[in-house]
Amino acid sequence: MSTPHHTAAHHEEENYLTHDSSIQSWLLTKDHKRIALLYFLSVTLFFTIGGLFASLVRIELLTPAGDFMSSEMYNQAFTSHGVMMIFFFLIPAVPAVLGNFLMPLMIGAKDLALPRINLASWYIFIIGASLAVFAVLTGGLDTGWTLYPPYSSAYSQSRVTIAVAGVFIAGFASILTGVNFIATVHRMRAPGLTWFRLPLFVWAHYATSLVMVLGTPVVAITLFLLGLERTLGFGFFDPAKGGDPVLFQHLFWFYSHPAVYIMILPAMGVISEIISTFSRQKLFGYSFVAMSSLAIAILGFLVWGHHMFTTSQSAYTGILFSALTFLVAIPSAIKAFNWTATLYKGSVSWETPMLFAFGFMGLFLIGGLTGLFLATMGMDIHLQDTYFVVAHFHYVMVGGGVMGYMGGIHFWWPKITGKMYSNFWSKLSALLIFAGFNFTFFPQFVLGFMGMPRRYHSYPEEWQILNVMSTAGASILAIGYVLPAIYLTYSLFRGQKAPANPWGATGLEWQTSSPPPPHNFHETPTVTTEAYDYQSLPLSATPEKGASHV
Amino acid sequence: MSSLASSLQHHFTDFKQQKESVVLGMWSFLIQEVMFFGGLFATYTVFRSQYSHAFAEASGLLNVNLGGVNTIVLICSSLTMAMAVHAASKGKNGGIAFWLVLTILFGSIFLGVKVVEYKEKWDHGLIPGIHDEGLRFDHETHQPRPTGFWLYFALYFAMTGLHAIHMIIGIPILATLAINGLRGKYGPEYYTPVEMTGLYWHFVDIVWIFLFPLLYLIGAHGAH
Amino acid sequence: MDATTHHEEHHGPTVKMYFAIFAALSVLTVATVLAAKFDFAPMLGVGLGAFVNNAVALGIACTKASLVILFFMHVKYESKLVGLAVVASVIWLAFLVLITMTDYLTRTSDWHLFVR
Amino acid sequence: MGSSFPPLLPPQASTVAVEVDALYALLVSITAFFTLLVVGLFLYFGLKYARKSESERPIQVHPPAWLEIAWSVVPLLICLVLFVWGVQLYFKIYTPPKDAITIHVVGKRWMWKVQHMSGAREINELHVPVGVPVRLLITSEDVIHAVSIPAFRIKRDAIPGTMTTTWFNATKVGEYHLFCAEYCGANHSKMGGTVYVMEKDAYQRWLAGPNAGQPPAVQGARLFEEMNCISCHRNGSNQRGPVLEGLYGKTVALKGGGTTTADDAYIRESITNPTAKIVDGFEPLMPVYLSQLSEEQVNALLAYVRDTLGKAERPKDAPAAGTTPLGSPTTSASPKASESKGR
Repeated sequence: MSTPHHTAAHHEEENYLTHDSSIQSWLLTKDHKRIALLYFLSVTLFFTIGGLFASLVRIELLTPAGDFMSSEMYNQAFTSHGVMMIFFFLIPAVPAVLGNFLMPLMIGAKDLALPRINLASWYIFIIGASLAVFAVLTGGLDTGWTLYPPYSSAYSQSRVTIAVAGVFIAGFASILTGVNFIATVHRMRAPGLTWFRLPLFVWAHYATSLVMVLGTPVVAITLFLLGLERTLGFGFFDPAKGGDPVLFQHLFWFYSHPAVYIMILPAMGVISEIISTFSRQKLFGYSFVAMSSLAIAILGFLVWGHHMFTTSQSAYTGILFSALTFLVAIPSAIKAFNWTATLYKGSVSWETPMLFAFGFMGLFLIGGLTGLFLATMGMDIHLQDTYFVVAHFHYVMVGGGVMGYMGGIHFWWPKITGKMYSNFWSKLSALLIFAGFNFTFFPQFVLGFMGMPRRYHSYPEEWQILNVMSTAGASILAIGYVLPAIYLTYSLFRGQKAPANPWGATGLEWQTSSPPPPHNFHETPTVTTEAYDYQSLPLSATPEKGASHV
Repeated sequence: MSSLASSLQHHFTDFKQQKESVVLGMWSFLIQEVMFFGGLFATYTVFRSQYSHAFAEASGLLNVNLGGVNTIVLICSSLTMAMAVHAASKGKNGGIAFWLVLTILFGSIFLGVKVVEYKEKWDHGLIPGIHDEGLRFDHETHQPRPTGFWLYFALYFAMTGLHAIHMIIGIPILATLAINGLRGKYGPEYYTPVEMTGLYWHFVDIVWIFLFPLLYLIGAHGAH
Repeated sequence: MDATTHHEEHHGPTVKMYFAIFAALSVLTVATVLAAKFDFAPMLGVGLGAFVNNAVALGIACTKASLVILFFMHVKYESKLVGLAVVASVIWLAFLVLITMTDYLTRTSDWHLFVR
Repeated sequence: MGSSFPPLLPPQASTVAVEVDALYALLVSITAFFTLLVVGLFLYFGLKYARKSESERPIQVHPPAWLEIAWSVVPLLICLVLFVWGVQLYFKIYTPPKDAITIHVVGKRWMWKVQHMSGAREINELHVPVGVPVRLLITSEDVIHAVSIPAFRIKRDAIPGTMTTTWFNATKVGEYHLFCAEYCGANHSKMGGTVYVMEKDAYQRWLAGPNAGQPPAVQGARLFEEMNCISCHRNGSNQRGPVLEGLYGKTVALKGGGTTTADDAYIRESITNPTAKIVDGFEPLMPVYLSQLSEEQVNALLAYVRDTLGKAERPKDAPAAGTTPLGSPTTSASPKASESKGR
């Protein structure tokens, strides 16, 4: 069937957006697609708040003297930026938005296994986030997102307890999402959809769920202990009572290092889908890429001590952590090489999602490879707690995680909303984000090697030029992030109707209409082929170039 | 029976898929519970290894008899919980309520004994955050307490407190299930809520099985 | 359906078994208290004695936990996947505790004392 | 200070800086090579195999196994090299040589308090001689800080309740940045100043200059008397604590099994937290002085125990308890009793 025919045929049909438009049908929905949209709106809000704090930080750093705001305000600004972005944007972004929307669709299910738990997870998230936002806006939080005691337990005058409670609560939202995905992938797959026929997006989310379920509770209990320490003086991290501040770091990083993989693994899943679709090639080394996700998830739990090479941590333990950290490089390398090789002898189309995937490749590579600097113990001593670390994790988490998220949003936007967005503006946005990002964060590598410590309100004059470059880049980056908000919103009202499968992709989610009906599929699909089987894709399923764009 | 049919959620194909999904979900949740308490057990291990003598001395101040009785009480509640699930699997709705009420009873006895123990600690001035002096100096001898003594009691209250909170959360759920059982909401085809709550309750029991020797018994041979 | 029900009844847990597990748990509770009151130190020396005391206490606790998991929580009758979940949680807990302990057991602050 | 524009490398002013920079150069090359390789291939394939028609269905490429193995093994080998080099360098940076002079550094919000063994003291400045290995003994009075001297490529956390170590051998006379690298609150970015690397005789003159004061070991000796440490730690009839003469660097047997090395951190802990580790054969009788002593006073006591008592001869008739090798029998009688009998 041709595209116009397709849209006409389903013109009358109700989809998950239109079948009931009352407020309570949204707030009490158990439909994974609607919950994904609730999450989408929430994380967009928290991204905006986090972004505003980031701009405050960059403005302050334009000049060496701390003259734009007080040091107390500056400390609250970078802390709020970190807490908002990490706990309330990056961790839920890909899994709770794209994962929630797509996991059932991709495996041919009507919903996630535990829809009520899914809705509960959003409410828990909102309660946690509200507490954190409340703390940030009234009295602020100035501990850095890492919340190290004894500063956070005994010295900070800010609203640590409330903010910690917020993060603690939001952690359970993440756990419940993970629990749901695990049950769903094991128990809800369509007939014929064996493990090695699953899209890599599903594999990546499965691995992520393991991290969420096994890691998040540890940070929850750690924050609970921190709360006891701060309110009642329990003393676990207080040397005057025999405690050890470094123990907090062990417990904190046991989760917070794997948390990086909660941010990056799902984005890797997105990139696998995009690269395969826009090269019309089955992903090169499919099973290696699938297994590397699991390997990263498991190894990611064994490396936390590389955040502690300069503390009083035992040197022997440091060696162990260093060695295990290097092992994570292997599955990451496998992924990068396989993605590149997928293009070989493919049929490559440079649509917007592919541009984001390209951006992901460049930035994630630099982010990952600079991780080697920090895994190398002797090198890390010099780089620890400098802007090198700041640049490194922004390359991984923003260059990798957010690029993947943006790519995913652009890839599945037609499916989610049933509308196509502007080709020109979206490609411009992809380029601006890529350029602006490098402009912002590459100078920070240099600053870090020069020795500029992170979380500095003022700095020696000789580093001004690099900081000005960074701030200039950040303004380009900001434009890159604001543009999608405009053209995507515009597409909702004026965008062309999207066909069921605008990109000629193979996943089950593309076999149902755009947007999908309330229960996803009219008939439960049966799977007979491996993932990414472009040979059996009907020619008519792919629209002629340009037909689907504004 | 119509209530039974409606307990199959729309997105599952049959009861088997529904039950297997929920069981797996519950076990995933219990894994996170293991890691949640795991952070405390890690903290315990670190400080116990550093301050083994202080821990033994502090542990000697706990009431082993009350702790032992409580252990048996909790095992009883685990048995009655298992019996409730068994009754549910046979479709005996009255049996569900009977065994769940017993479970609630044992759970309440456990919590009551816990209150008595906490009161003892209060009277001896051993509560971190409230009795700083009592944790730093022995009342009678005025000798300083060994380093780690404080941390032992901080851990004692954090661990048993969190365990008690889990029980306090569990009891209303048990009560709801008992009422639902009397209303005939479950049958041999569908008793998943009873079974899942059973898993949770047994998990809480297991936590105590480890807390008892780790907190109560480490100083036992030193004191005698 | 009939076949499955029959199958479950045949291999599933019985009331008699529940009470047997309960009895075993109670006996083990008494055993762990008695073992704790017995000091192995005079017999085996301070270090080894404390180790044996701890090992006995933890061994009994692990046995009790295994009984509860296998029979009360039906893991013996569930799919292998559930068993895997239990094993995974134990392994991850071991990651957390053991790797953290490698730090506390090998901390050495002043390396120059070891330079010969 | 670095005046090249724009600056790319901090000054190389210590013996390890050269090695760190060599490793850095290797890491930068690896990063550049693989980034350019992968991004280049991605672009090359993407343009070469660009879609020509919408109905294009490329032939599926099946990866050869050797390729997957190759791009797993090559990164592994590279990582192995980096790992070994990194560990070796780490031990070099954190292992002071035996002939290093000692300087105590105490972090307190928001200043670095420095005690030289000659008695000179300074705040937010660090004067050191060129060409002499200097060991920094670092601790903190409040929150976690970190001593960072980028020109020397060293950094070490200052952790309350614990003593950490690093060292350097400055190679170039000059002035360099001294930072606090671990976030510590409002004036975190103001906590620091300048490291002055001086010629040896200039350093000696500086030590004798206006910053001079009583040497910590002398202060420590006075404190040792004033706080009556001597009543328990002197070899004799009143002895209730271990003898401290010749203790430094020895292996100490602990109550309840196990041993420890009497290094700076151990001695510091024994002063501030005396019941944390009890020497075999003694009772935990020592009061906690933590609240009465500043970190600098603790350092003074430490300097006295390390430099004065530590180098003194162990009294011949001092009880064996405390520093006996593992496994040797220890008497259950209190040292006090056995000692008075011996006399």
